[in-house]
Amino acid sequence: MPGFPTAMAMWIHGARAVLMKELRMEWRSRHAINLLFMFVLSSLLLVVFALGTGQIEPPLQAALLWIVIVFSAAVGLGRSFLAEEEQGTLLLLQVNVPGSQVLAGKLAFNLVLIMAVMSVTVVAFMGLMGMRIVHAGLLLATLGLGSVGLAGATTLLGALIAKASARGPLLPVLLFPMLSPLFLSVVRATQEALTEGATWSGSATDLTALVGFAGVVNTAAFLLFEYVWTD
Amino acid sequence: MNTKKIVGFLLIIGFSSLLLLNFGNQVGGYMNFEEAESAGASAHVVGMWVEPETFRYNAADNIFSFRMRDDAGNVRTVHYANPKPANFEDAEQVVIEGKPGSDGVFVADNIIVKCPSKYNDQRALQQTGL
Amino acid sequence: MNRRYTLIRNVVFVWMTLMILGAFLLNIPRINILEHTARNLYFHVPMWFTMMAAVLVSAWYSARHLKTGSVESDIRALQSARVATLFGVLGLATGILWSRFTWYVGTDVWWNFDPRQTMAAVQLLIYGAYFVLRSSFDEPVRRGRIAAVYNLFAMITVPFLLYILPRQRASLHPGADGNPAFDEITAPVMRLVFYPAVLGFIGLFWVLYTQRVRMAHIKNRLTSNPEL
Amino acid sequence: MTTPVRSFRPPTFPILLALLMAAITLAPATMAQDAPKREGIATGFDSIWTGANIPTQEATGLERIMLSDDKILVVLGVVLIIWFGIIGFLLRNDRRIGQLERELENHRSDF
Repeated sequence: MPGFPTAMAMWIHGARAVLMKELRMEWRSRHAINLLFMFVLSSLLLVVFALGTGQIEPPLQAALLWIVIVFSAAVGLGRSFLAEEEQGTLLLLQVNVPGSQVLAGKLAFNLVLIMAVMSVTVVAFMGLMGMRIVHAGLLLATLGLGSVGLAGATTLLGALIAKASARGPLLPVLLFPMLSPLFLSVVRATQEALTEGATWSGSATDLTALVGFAGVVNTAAFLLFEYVWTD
Repeated sequence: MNTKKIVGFLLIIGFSSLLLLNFGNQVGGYMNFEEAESAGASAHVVGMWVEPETFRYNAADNIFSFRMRDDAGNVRTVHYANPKPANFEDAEQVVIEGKPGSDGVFVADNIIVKCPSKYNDQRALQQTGL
Repeated sequence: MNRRYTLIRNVVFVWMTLMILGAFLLNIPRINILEHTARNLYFHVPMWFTMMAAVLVSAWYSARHLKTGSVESDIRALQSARVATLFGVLGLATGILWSRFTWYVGTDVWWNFDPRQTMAAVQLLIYGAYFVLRSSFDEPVRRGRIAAVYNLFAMITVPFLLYILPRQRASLHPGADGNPAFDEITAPVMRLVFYPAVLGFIGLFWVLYTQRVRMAHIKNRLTSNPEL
Repeated sequence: MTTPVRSFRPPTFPILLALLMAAITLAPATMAQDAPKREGIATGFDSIWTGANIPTQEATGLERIMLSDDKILVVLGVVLIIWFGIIGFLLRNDRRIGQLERELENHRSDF
């Protein structure tokens, strides 16, 4: 029986192996990242067409920003477990790596993807819609906490739908009701970060709510994942 | 119940209780008159009509007007292009949706009368002898 | 037929009848704006209490199902969720009608995204997703397990809505900011009917739910598939 | 063994719903004429303001009906919604039981 530090190191090693494997696969095909980029760009284009180039108020900008992010997460992020199922590599993974390490690896990978999507979206919003960042630190904190919550929810739900026999657009249906609390806080904090006179204390409540949401969702994901994994 | 589950439940309870922290944020959707004026956009303003300066209705122009004080104490005249809403004088609070107009008048598109959601009433209680 | 079930069912029916009689015949204090609609307290509010009870029952049996894997627990979780949806829809519909002719008189507003309305709508969406998820599995064992995981996962986020939404919009419901809480405002005579009404509706939930569970059992016996 | 031929069964619930909708849409025409404002016990606490010179917004259509008689019709509406909800649920249960009975029939014929 290894001691706690050794067990911890082994756990991290396993999780990192899964993450590296995901990154390598992604690097070879660049499937998910291309999909996400195209999705973000085309939805942005639609938004710009629909609203014209006139000045858009920060509340609307914040809402649109997060709608684009959440929709692209729902479209592009459910794939990683699905791919295992389709390629028949699931059993191999099940035998070699314990469930929690698999979840940690996949979660980290999804986090990387979401952050990539976020940076693209924010830059595109600044360029195309004249979004002006007043409080960069607040915006970064909001995006970071939001992405952790988003990644936890999408990863577990992605694992759920990978088991379904009729998938269709199942992920958005499952994801959106769950994400509504996250969405409310995150849009409000972003709104604050985009308006004149933004302060940390103005969004303190929203940020703690986001920490709480991210923590609860990820804890629950780790608790529940073993039931999905050992099926 | 193994240790992992217990730790998980404690974490979930801990993170959930973060919600009870409130750093004095007000309800977001509402503004006071000054904020609405600086934003210049359509806004929700909560307040109370000012008692002595009673409301009046101009039937010719179909404009109902009253003086209203918001939470921050600003008083403005509000115009509403409809007859007096029902229940208006019973309101504990009024929520108006609209835009700041010219010369300090606030033009309301919609008035929601926030009434005492009471199932009890001192006056009525005495009358029914309860 | 189970004795206990029959007994409770009959008690619930008599109880509800008495409750409805009391709801309409007892004199209550009249208040501006509410007038007779104050009586809706006996019908609209218990819908939410009942839905909450049903949601808790559903979550409880989902957890049981994950622990033991028994078909019985899965059936109970699903049927409880179905009845919870029924009461949720009824609560929303009655609330829309009530608010339209009290708070929103003269404004043509039927739906105003009051925080409680939004909460209820999200809860119904979660159950909608739960049923959709169930329908996309062929194999009963896998279906039960995955659906239970989703049920619990989604349930955990609901308290967040409860706390975050009131910060986004003010509510006209009693107990919300600035409004008097239920305790201070309800006349004693109304409590006389209100508490029995809550009990009665929860009893009604139990009757409907038990009926569905029994049917699902029969279905499972006949086709080895409890899905009704 | 032949399975019993199902006779045509009208979809009960949709028909009930349609009848209800029809009743609701037709009701204003018939009820609006004879809904005089009764001097009820509650008049003293009524929502109609007696302070006079400012006209209250004229209640129209549905509101005229629902606000009459101290809004008791709103309570009626709420109770009816719950009642019809439960009826709908029971009717669906009935249909399920019918299906189960047919399945049971099929099982019997297998032996």
